[in-house]
Amino acid sequence: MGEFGGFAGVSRLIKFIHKYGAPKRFYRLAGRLVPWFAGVTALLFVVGLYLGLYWAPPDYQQGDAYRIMFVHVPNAWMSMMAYVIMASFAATGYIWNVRLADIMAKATAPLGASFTLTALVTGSLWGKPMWGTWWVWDARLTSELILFFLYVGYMALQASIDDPRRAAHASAILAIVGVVNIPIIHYSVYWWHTLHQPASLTLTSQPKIYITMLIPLIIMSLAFMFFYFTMLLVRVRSEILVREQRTDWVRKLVRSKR
Amino acid sequence: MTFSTFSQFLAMGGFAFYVWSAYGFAALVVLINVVQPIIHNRKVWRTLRRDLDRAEEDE
Amino acid sequence: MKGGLLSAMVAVFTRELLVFWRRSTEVMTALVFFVIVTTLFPLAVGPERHELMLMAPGVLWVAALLATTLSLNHLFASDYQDGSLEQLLVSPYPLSALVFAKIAAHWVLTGLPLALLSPLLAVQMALPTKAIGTLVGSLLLGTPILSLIGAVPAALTLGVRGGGVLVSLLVLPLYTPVLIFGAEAVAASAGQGFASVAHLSLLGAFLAVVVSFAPWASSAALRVSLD
Amino acid sequence: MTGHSLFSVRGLACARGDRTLFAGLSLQLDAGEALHVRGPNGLGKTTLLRALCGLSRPLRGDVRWRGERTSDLAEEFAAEVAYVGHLNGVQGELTAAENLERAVRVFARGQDAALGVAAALDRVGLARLATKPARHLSQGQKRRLALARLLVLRRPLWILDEPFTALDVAAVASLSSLIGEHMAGGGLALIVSHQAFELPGIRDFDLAHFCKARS
Repeated sequence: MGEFGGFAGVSRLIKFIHKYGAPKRFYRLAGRLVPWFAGVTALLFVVGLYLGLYWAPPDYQQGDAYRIMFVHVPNAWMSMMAYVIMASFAATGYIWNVRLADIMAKATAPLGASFTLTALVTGSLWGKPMWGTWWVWDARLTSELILFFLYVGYMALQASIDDPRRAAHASAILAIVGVVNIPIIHYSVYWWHTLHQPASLTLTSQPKIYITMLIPLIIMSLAFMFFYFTMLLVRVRSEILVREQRTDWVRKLVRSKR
Repeated sequence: MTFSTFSQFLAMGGFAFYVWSAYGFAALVVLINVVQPIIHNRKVWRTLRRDLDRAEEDE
Repeated sequence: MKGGLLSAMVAVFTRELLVFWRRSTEVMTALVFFVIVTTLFPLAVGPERHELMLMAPGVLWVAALLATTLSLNHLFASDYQDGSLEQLLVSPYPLSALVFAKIAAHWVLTGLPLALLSPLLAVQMALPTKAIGTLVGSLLLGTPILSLIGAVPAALTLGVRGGGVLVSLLVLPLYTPVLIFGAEAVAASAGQGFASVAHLSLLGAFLAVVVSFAPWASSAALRVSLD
Repeated sequence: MTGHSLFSVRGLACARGDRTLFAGLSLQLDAGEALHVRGPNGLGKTTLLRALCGLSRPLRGDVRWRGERTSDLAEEFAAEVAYVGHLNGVQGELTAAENLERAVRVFARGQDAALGVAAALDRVGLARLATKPARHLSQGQKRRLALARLLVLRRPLWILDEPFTALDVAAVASLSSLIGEHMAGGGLALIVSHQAFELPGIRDFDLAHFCKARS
């Protein structure tokens, strides 16, 4: 830790993290934020679903099947974003010993895995009418599958270590190694794909995406993003209670809500 | 107007099965992700209360 | 001081070789596994030479991946149990350098013999003679990557329940680029199409990235596991 | 940084998992001094020793060697410490002599070995077993081999975790006199032990003093 103390800016940042990252403070803050985030999520989902399923005109090539894009693409985006977020939280927790960041990383993993799983299943459901089979070794689907394995590995490692601090730090190193590797995995899979199926149709490689498709896509992406933040806060709140159960403030809280 | 009738909307231009399965699966995953943390949270509170009761009995 | 570090690294390296030489069964296990797995494939898919040739690069590379994964458990486990790993952590030299020496020894004991043995199995799998050079070359470039990346999960799972299976779960997804570049290189030189040089240089670039990153990551992992 | 002890610890706090074991721990140690750390099981004596020699990361606190933070010194500090933990760090496949030779090459940094391997083995009474693979040694003999490491490396600070386990009466006495010589030569020692041993000039250090009353 000493090696980072030298930079005044960084150390001020760390002080800030330690102050507002105190689990007790964050527990209250998150409790107040959850309803608002949930409301925004619900609103975005209603609008996005209406626009995506009803308002947007059918695609001239794919007909109405392309509407699967509005769940597939946001989930694929979120699956990758969640991994990067998870690795950043994990690294923060590991390097500066910030417990809240450990907890955030742990809470992100199952959500990220869900996004990945949804992206895989909806991709397969989209592929069937387009390619005629349930599974094609398409570059995006393949790297999504490997990403799913990475999430599973992260969660398995977390689950198999009892000491919460060691579990957090060990999985943090795994996440960092994963995040360095993901671009390489991605690149290698695309490289491999172009070697074997040079002329195949990629689901989202249309020459242009119309504005009528873009608007629902963006709104659905925002919806899934806010959904992620909402559920992150909910999960983090329970995890804080578990990890702080020996502290006075949790005892007081439990006593007051009996 | 993209669809003129409700049944046309349900038919999704002949891709009903794929479109509705995809949205259904996504909805299911979202639902599980909402319900599971809530159940977990209840369990946490139950154990916390029980542990506190035990600790106070000891005193 | 430089000479001190180097001689410490050499000491770790040679000691590792000596220890493994004295319990040679563990080295042999991975190698025999490699041989048996590749032998099972013709039995499963039939002895048709053309079919075998098409599959050979993939089969040989997947078998190499699995054999290395199997051997990762020996990398730190016994040192962890007898406490010499703990001693390594309080040595007056950078841990990542000493870990690098250990990984190098691991490669000499698993990756290198595997690469040297592969021509025999390539003949078994009906791989054309002109591709055998590329096979050995790709294994020589690729197996160090496997040892280096594998050291991180091996260190993370020390003393963890279900450690052995967990290592393969954690490490195999990270191995995909090696598998792709390695197997494609062999396939390219077996067929007429692309030159295998492109794949081999990608493999080399990946090795460069991993050499600079993995020793640091695995020493950090060891510090966490022994905390 | 004058006026500091050679080895000083201030405000140290350590945790196991999410439970804080002790906090606000301070101690001072100067050349020729030794500390006998006491306390019932589970207080964190081993954790304390591991934190002091840099094996585990403390929650808070300031550990200084010659006035500088040990975390900044890193390997420089490691070159001053000899640690013998619960585990012996003895490799079963190597002979007793090979184990020590390896320790010299991997751990002695620059400086000459204080004692030759043969002399060190003789001192701990393992001279006859020098060429025997270490896995054939008894528990007590392995322990003595681990302690022989202290002799082949010239380190001012000894951190010993239950060094007397598995040792017979004669070996306990011999180790005590070894530590005595180390202190007389200006060395420092931190010892965790449940076993009684006689060592003139050693101070007691009660860890329980820094632990919160546990629920």
